[in-house]
Amino acid sequence: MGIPVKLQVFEGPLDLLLHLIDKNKVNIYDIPIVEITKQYLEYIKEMQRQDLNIMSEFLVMAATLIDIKSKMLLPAEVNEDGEEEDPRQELVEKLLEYKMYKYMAFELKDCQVGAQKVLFKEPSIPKEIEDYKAPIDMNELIGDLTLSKLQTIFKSIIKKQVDKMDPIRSKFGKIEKEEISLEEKMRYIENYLKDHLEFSFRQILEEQCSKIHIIVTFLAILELMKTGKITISQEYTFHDIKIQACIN
Amino acid sequence: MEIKKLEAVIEAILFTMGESVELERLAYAIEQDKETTKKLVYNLIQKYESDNRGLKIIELDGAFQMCTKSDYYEYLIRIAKEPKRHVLTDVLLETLSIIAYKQPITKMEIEKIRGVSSDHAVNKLIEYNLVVELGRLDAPGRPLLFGTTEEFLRSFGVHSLEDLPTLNSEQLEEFKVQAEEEIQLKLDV
Amino acid sequence: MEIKKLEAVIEAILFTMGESVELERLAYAIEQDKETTKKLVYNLIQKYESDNRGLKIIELDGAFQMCTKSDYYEYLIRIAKEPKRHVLTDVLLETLSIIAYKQPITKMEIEKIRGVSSDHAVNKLIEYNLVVELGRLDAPGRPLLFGTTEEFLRSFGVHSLEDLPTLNSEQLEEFKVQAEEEIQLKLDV
Repeated sequence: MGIPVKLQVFEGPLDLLLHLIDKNKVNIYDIPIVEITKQYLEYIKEMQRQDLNIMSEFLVMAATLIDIKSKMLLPAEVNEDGEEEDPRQELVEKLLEYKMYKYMAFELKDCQVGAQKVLFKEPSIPKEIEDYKAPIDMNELIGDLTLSKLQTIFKSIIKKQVDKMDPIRSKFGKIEKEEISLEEKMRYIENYLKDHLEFSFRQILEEQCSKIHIIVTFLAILELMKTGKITISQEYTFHDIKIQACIN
Repeated sequence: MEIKKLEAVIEAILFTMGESVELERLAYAIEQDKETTKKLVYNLIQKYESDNRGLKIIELDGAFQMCTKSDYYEYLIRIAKEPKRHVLTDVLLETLSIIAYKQPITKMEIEKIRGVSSDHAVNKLIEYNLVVELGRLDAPGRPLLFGTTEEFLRSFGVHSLEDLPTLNSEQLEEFKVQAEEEIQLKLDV
Repeated sequence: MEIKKLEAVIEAILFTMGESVELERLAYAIEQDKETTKKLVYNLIQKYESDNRGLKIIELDGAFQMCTKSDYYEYLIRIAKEPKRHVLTDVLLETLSIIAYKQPITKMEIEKIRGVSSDHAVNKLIEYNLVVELGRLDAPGRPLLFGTTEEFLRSFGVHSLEDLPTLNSEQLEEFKVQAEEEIQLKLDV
């Protein structure tokens, strides 16, 4: 089924799903998960990827749908009461709850239309009355509040703020986006091999400056081995691994 | 003071204040207890209702406010200025309905129901004075709790939260029936 | 439209306009000629007079205005002078603590720390004379800066802002360490 060329804007993944269910005229309690997942994925493929935050929410739902789809292929799980569990159950409940609030929003809108026909009046309080300001009893207002209590409150707010930051990432001081492609790393290893016909795995890892470099280096070595560009050998378990260029 | 006069005082106060006045304040002004004051106000509301008046008194969560009857809006608007109103988009209405029915509610709970982050919507509703923070939840992270305001009641013509259109599981049942009917329709075609 | 209804419209118009409304405009609103309108308004004035109401309609040079009867003035003063109970809610306390320890501070900074717009809280604190505008920040938009008042210092028995117990960077470090430990704990579980 084709997706309309001009993309409708949806508020979120649930909104989009409800639209698809509606459009396909299927029962919300019996969602044809394969078809709906297919349409859902087609839709998000067309989505503009400008707003990563929004996109990620749609992607999470895509993952959920695919997960349900795969579970539907397996024999149904049985719960404590011996009933078969429908993998769609949780999603259906979420959709129904969301749909209910959407419906209530509609009802509220109706209330609003009626209420808007009512007019109020500006206060016309005589000036001398308006100018009168009731004194504020500071003792009553402050009550048993003390400076140290106020400070405790402040500390807990600041602590919450610190909690919000990712302590692991913020430890690096500056967050630099690092992109290392596998291709680049493979080229690097091939060049390395030109200078050293044989080198140790440990040696090349020591030259890597970050965790991500180490990981990609490891992947690059596996890839080069698979394509037959290098061979590796190890004398015994935990001994250093030797890497050699393949001489064809 | 006789009842007639007390009612007249209440009428004068509500007219002058323009805004909503809490029952306590009315009681204090007329030097009566809250019970008596409440009876007097309800009586007055009744009179306004039956007397073919152009005005009415509405109750907003234990406070009272005088306003015009909606029947005469068409005439009023010919010379009265149309009050400024915020246009609520579907997103805002949806978020507002979740807050109205589930208050006090955290932002995270709202987001769980909507499936999308709702920062912007919640902040807009706060800006429009329809939603207000109520305090913090006593749970890890102490998240903020949100609820609706008196302005919300006024804008939607309900006098208390209990007065909101009912939200019940029957509604869900109806969805179910609708869905089944749709299926049936499809099968019949 | 029947007479009763026309009177109701006039009542609603005079109420919502607040100020005086010329006969012509009233006539225009209810779609009647001036003579008829005048009769209707006089009729209404008569009713207000005899009905022991708290309101009256006065004529001012061919215009009409609704206002309270002067007999009730003392009650209006009473309601204005009614002592109010002021309380520092959690929301206010939080906002006050941020302003106290981070002053001078803009509203935006407060909102950044609290994670929610804090207009209402700041205004309330100003009303309670605990917080005051200090001037404007020399930055784009020239936002207002807020700080605590002398009243605040007096109430808490501190002589100057320097006497406020400070939250130093060591403490901040400590929070960070605590937060990290919590994360670590979570990872270990």
